[in-house]
Amino acid sequence: MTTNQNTKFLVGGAVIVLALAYLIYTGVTQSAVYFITPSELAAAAVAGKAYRLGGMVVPGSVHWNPASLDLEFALTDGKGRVPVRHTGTPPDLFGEGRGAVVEGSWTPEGYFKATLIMAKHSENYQAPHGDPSSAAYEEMIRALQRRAPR
Amino acid sequence: MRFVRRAWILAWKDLTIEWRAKETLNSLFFFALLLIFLFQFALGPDRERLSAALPGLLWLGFILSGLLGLGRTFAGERDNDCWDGLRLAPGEKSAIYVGKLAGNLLLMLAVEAIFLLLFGVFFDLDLVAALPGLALVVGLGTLGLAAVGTLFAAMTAHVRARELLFPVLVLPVEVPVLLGTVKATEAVLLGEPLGSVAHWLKLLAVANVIYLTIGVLTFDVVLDG
Amino acid sequence: MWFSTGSRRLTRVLGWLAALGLLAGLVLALGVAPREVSQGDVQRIMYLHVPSILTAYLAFAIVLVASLGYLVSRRQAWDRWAGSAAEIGTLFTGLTLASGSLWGKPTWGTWYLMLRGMIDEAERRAQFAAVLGIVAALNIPLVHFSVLWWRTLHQPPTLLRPVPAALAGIFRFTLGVNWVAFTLLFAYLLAKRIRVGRLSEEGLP
Amino acid sequence: MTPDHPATPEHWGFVVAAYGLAAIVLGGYWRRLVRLEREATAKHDRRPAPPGTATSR
Repeated sequence: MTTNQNTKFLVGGAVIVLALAYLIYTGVTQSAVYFITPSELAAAAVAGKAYRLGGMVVPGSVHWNPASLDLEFALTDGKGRVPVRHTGTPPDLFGEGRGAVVEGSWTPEGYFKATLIMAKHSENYQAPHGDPSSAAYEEMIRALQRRAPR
Repeated sequence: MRFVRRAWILAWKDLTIEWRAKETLNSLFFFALLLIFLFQFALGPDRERLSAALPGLLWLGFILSGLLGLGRTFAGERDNDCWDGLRLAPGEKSAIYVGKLAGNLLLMLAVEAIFLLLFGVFFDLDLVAALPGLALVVGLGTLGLAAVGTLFAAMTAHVRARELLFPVLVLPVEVPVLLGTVKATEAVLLGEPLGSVAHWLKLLAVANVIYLTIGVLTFDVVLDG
Repeated sequence: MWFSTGSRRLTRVLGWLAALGLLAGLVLALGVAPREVSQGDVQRIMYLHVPSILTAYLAFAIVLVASLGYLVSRRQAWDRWAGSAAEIGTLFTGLTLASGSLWGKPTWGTWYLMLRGMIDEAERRAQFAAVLGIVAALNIPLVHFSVLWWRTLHQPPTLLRPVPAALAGIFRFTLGVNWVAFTLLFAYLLAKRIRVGRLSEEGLP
Repeated sequence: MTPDHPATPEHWGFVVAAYGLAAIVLGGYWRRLVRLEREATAKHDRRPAPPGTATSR
């Protein structure tokens, strides 16, 4: 071990420790889930294009046929409303008045065909019951974008 | 400066050999073409399923072709009995690592560019719009793959069953790189801003810094073995 | 190195302490600790799961240090430490496989041992294992965050999430006792494994 | 797991299975170590130790 090599190892070790410390810092302060809102989709929907869409499941809009596994519901952010269709069983935490993020594409027939439904459970974004103000929806969208800390 | 020059000489040597024979590049090109046909057969004509699986497939192609190329990093030196030439080369041994890494990186990026082009044509991708983001993600991911691959290629060069051992060693290490690049590629292809995958880009950058540092620090040990 | 023949008694004491600790931990985990409200009795697996993974992390930290030690000093004893710790660390990660939520972590110990198995010459095996040990150990935080982020978007398994928020006193105490017991068990097994390696003299497989 | 899911016997089965498996794995490894140690000690003691083997290199 020459002094030259010692310096090399010291500098290298410091670089690695700093990089890992930065990663752990970043990991603790997590970033958001990205999706577009129903009103953003309604403003500029391109048929056939893939999107990730997030919003609240409109109460009373869910129709599920357990025989054919056809699921229909609508997502809203208070301003826009997008009809969504999906084939499959809804996830556990999926429900009316709760937040959901769906992946899929906008169809020429005028509905969103979801290939994946992600429902998140948190007390923070219960449905803005009886309060259709846009502020309440904005709060819910923000809660939905937040990554659940583990 | 001498370090950079040494690394450059080695990379230049490897690239010149490759340019004259085009051995690796040709076979990897056909391999890419073959993979694309296989993907299409395996997934059928269902466009939606294809578009959902696309980022994963793209990286599967990069990884498979990358592993083939990386495994041959030291094939020339080994087969032509030039290994001692590498070992006895004067100066910092890590210059050899950096040179080999640079050569691998250029070759892999070339193959990936062809791969992307074929993907764009076959699966009807809007590559132009996604290109800046895609270049960043692919560059970060490829560096992570090449940094570990070059180090492990030297390590397995003289081990029996190296063709088997090499991918078995590289792939588990690459789990974070793979998850990050697939997720980031997905976001870029969906037209999302890069900010939405900033945490993945940070992870990839940190991974690259760590892999490169370990490679530079331990390469002389690996070369002596 | 430290565990010479003279310290066999110390190893034995360590073994008894570990056994006592495990017994106490088991009684606390299955009997004393109350049923967790939101997850039910299945949460009791956490007292096994969390100490196992923490012990495995300790093992891999030892692999990292021992690998560095080998590269610097080239003493075979360091290699024995690295190989022994990796073997037992893999064992402990294997325990968490049963609850199945930490995939990706147990794999690396397996292939580290696989590389060791494939190289016959002792010195080269030690050198390569040291490099691999360093790469793999430093990769663990990267794997951790990537798997975590990957899963937070795709529904995480509801089962066996850590108890949310402030862990109540008795839960924390039970977890602590089990953690200490597992660490003692690890130290005992490691001492024994290193002794076996030194006695059989042909190094580690 | 939401609070409205009561603990069912299957949950206890799961817990017992996990602890049982751990006991089998750790116990098996321990017994293997003990056996290897006995064999190695026997072999070690049988032949006269060549100079320098007692201390590690």
